Amino acid sequence: MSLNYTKKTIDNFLHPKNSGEVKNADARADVGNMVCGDQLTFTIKVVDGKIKELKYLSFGCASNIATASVLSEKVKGMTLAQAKKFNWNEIVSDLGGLPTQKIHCSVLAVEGLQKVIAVYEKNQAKMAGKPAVAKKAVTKKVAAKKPVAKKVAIKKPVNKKLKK
Amino acid sequence: MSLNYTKKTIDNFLHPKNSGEVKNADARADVGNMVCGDQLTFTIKVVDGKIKELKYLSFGCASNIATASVLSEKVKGMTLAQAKKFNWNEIVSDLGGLPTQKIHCSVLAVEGLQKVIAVYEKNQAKMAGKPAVAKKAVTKKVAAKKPVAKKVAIKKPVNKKLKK
Amino acid sequence: MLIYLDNAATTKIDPRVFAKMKDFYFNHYGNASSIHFLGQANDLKIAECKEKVAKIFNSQPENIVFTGSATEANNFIIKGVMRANKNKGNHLIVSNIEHPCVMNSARELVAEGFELDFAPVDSKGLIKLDELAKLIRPTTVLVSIMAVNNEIGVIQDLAAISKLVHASGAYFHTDAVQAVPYLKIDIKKLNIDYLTISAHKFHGPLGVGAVFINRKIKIKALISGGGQENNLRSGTYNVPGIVGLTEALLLSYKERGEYLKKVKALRNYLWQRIKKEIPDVVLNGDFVKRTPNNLNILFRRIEGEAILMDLSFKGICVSTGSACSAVNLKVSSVLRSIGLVEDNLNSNIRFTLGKYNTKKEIDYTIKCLKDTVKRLRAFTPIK
Amino acid sequence: MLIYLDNAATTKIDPRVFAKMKDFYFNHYGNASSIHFLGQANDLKIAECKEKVAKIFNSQPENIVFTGSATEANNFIIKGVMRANKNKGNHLIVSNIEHPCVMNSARELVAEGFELDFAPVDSKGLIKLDELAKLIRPTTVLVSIMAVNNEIGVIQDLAAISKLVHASGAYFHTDAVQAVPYLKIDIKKLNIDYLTISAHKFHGPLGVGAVFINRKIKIKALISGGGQENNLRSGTYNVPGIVGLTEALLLSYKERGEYLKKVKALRNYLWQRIKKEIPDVVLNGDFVKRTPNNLNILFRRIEGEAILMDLSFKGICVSTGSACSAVNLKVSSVLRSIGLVEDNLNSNIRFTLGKYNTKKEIDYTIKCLKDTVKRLRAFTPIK
Ligand SMILES: Cc1ncc(COP(=O)(O)O)c(C=O)c1O
Ligand SMILES: Cc1ncc(COP(=O)(O)O)c(C=O)c1O
Repeated sequence: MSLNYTKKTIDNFLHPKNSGEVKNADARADVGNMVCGDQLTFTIKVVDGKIKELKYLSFGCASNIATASVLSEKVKGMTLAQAKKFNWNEIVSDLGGLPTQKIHCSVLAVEGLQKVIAVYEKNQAKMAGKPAVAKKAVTKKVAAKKPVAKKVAIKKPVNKKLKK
Repeated sequence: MSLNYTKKTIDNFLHPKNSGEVKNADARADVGNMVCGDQLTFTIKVVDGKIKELKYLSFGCASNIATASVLSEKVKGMTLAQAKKFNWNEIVSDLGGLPTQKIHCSVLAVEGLQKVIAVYEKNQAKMAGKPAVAKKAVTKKVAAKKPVAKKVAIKKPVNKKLKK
Repeated sequence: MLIYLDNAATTKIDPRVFAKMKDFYFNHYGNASSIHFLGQANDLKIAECKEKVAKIFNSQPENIVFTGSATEANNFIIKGVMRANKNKGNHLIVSNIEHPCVMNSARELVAEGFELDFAPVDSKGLIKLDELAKLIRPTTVLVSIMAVNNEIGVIQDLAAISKLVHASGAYFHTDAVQAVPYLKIDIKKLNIDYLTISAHKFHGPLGVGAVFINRKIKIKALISGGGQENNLRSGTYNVPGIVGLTEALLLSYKERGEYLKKVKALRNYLWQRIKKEIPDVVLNGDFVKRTPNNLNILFRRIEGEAILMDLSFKGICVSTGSACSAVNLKVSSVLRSIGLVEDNLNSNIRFTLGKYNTKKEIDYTIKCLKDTVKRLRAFTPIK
Repeated sequence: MLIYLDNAATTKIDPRVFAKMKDFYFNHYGNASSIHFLGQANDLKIAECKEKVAKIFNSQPENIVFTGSATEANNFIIKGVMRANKNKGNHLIVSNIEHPCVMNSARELVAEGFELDFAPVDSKGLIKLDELAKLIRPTTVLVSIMAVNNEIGVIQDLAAISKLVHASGAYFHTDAVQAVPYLKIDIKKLNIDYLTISAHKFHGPLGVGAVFINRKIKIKALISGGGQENNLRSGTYNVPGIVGLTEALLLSYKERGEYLKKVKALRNYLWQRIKKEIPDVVLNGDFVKRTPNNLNILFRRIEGEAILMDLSFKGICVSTGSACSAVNLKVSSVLRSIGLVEDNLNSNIRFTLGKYNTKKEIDYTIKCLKDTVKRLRAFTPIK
């Protein structure tokens, strides 16, 4: 089993973007992988329903750091609804593939993203005194833009690469 | 398991002494080893109760030829009684050792010697019309000259050599 | 003086292969399981080697398992497939001219409760297909029949055998150790489940073999540990060995055409002259369905080991059969299987040529051989 | 830039060893089982190598079996002794810090009906002798406890363990792969039945290991075939490999005194500076009963693989544990066995020095390590 990383993964490990903590964050969430011990802490700043800033702390391997880094770049500027639909495949394909045994890193990063958004929405709902369902329509629209077929198309070449 | 032969074994294989058949032999005998397929045919000329000439034909490996060669030299001039007591250890020690799996070659050669003497004595007995037991006393005398202890002494260093 | 005509026992390494190994020993010495760059570069190198090796046999890189020898590989397949597929059956068939590493692996399984049959060959050394067909049962799990015999160089009809074996749902292993580079084997087309090769038999390094497996069939590892080779063969990857095997294999097939022509001409020349100039000789095994490097000749009335030793003192290296049976006293079961009578079993010499032999060497060999045979026949007791 | 601090994973070959191997590859390439001069000379060479290797461990040449790796050797001993001595018992003990090749061989035997116990170690990594004593039963056949651990370099008290094991009539195996040349082991005096070594761990070639056996104890071959190694390990003798192992071993012990002094000074220097200049570090395993080439350090709050990768990009090769567990995700069972809490299991780096390391390399390593730790701790979520 290879642990060879792509150049982009390496770049993101050596020079992670948006590492650290958002000042005066709107939400914070921790996720961890029981098996490999990896941990991520996300903090987020949301302005006008869009992600203004997403940062992370990482206790994890090179690909844990790199996937969090790529994720933080990719979701910047997304609406929360878009961000909630963000798929781990997009990280993997953006990195040009990940070693099979490291795919779970991208999954953990996305899990963290979803969790921090959920915390944010809960916070918002609490502050507004009502459940956070208003943006349901937007979510659907965005989802329509990213058909499942496209995701599969991205996934395939990646898997092929990993098999080598 | 090594098949490394001593210089003397090699010499006797490459330049075997007394190979062939004794002309007008007094006796002839064949011996063979069922397992390895080796065969020896001895012919003998006896004069005044002593071995004047012993020759052999060989279908066998290098050590089969070499042991027959050494044997034919060693027993030349011996009385039949002496020759009957001839031990395979003496061939092995004379050759400076034999590979473990080739020890049986020396045994076969001695077996052949004993057989050709037996044939000779039977022939003689037949010709004289009486059993060939007259030389028993001589045999004993010779035997006394070669105590068992000495044979063991010869055998030991050989075995040590083979173990290496 | 050294004339090496024992290339079926082992071959001299090709300097180009050695140079590659050297580079890995001194410059790329990382453990391929290590995560750092020196390790991971070798991990990639192994993947590259597998790709190249797979291509030669038209298989997939992921089907290759590198081992420490062909003997290990054959033990792994025979024992590993039988032990892992007990639900399928308990019956194993091997030909009766297999190399001892297949033979003895099979015999060990009998002690474990498996059933074993031997597929016979005809007087030319070729598998009797009808007999094989009769031996196959519904419970037959594996049939192992070598591609090329190591003593007589006879080539089996792998296509026909594979078809027969698969028709009844059994799996097919072929020991192709002596087939490189004489046969071009298409694993996919021939539907071969397992195929074994050994680097030192084709001018590669000692201590490394390879086996192609069928990933769809269950198999149990022989050597377990750190989990290398997808848990099928543990132990630190022998990267210089793997690189050496790969390079040797590539070179062998790249230069195959020229080599086959040359070695066949030399071998035929040797045989023609022996036949003409030495009386009472017989060729063992088929002459046509035979690799062009092999001669196995019966010299009547004299003993093989004596011939071998006599030639050895003249600088010529030949063998009486396989190298492994040489130092114990056993006669060749291969020659017995092709029907040699007891009297002739100890009178045979194997000449196996290789890519470094020259016509001059063969001329010298013939000259010496004539002397040797004459000398030994001068005092043979056999009529 | 290449600073190699992963010598427990594998070592760079010594050019003197390589030169010897080269000579055999090109000039003495006969199959050691062949009868001709080129083969028999190698047969003698192997005997000579065994004599030399035996002397180093004060054993007998006939007790040595050369294998394709230490992994193979350990599989051979664990499985071969247990399977061959069922009349004696069915119980096996291995320590809980053994290399996976011992661990997994032992676990496989459980599936065959054998019973297995793990001997625990204390927080320093040393076998608890009283616990071991309690585990030994009348049916205990074999106890396998490594001489030196591959992750933390801790040295076991072989004399005490051997005495304990033999007191109850069991046999004793020790995996001494990481002990060369750090320990001088007297097999006779210590009454060791089986001892394993691996050439590539002491600047010898890959693809060759050796194991000392006790010829009085029954054992079953793992790899059968042509009958080499007295039928205990078949396969064409890897003569260049055997010559290489022997030469590497001789050189290692010949130059041991000087080397140990040098490597200990470097290792201690590395540890002193790390301890002083990097906060929140802990040494795993005993410092005194430890080979002088090994450091295994916990860097709190950051992940080992990230440290490793960061150093790798600076040209420094280290490891997170054993090489074989590196590419799968398993945490070190050795560190767990010495009592590291779950939180700390993923934060460790093994530095294993070798004979080619220099002070300059260590200085550079410390400089880089400080940067790496600082960088990674800058964004760790752990308090
Ligand atoms: C046909 C065949 N199979 C297997 C082997 C075993 O190869 P190795 O001794 O390299 O393990 C050999 C050669 O010895 C062989 O000729
Ligand atoms: C203690 C120990 N035993 C056994 C082995 C196995 O050695 P190899 O991989 O060379 O077979 C190793 C190294 O991998 C080791 O460190």
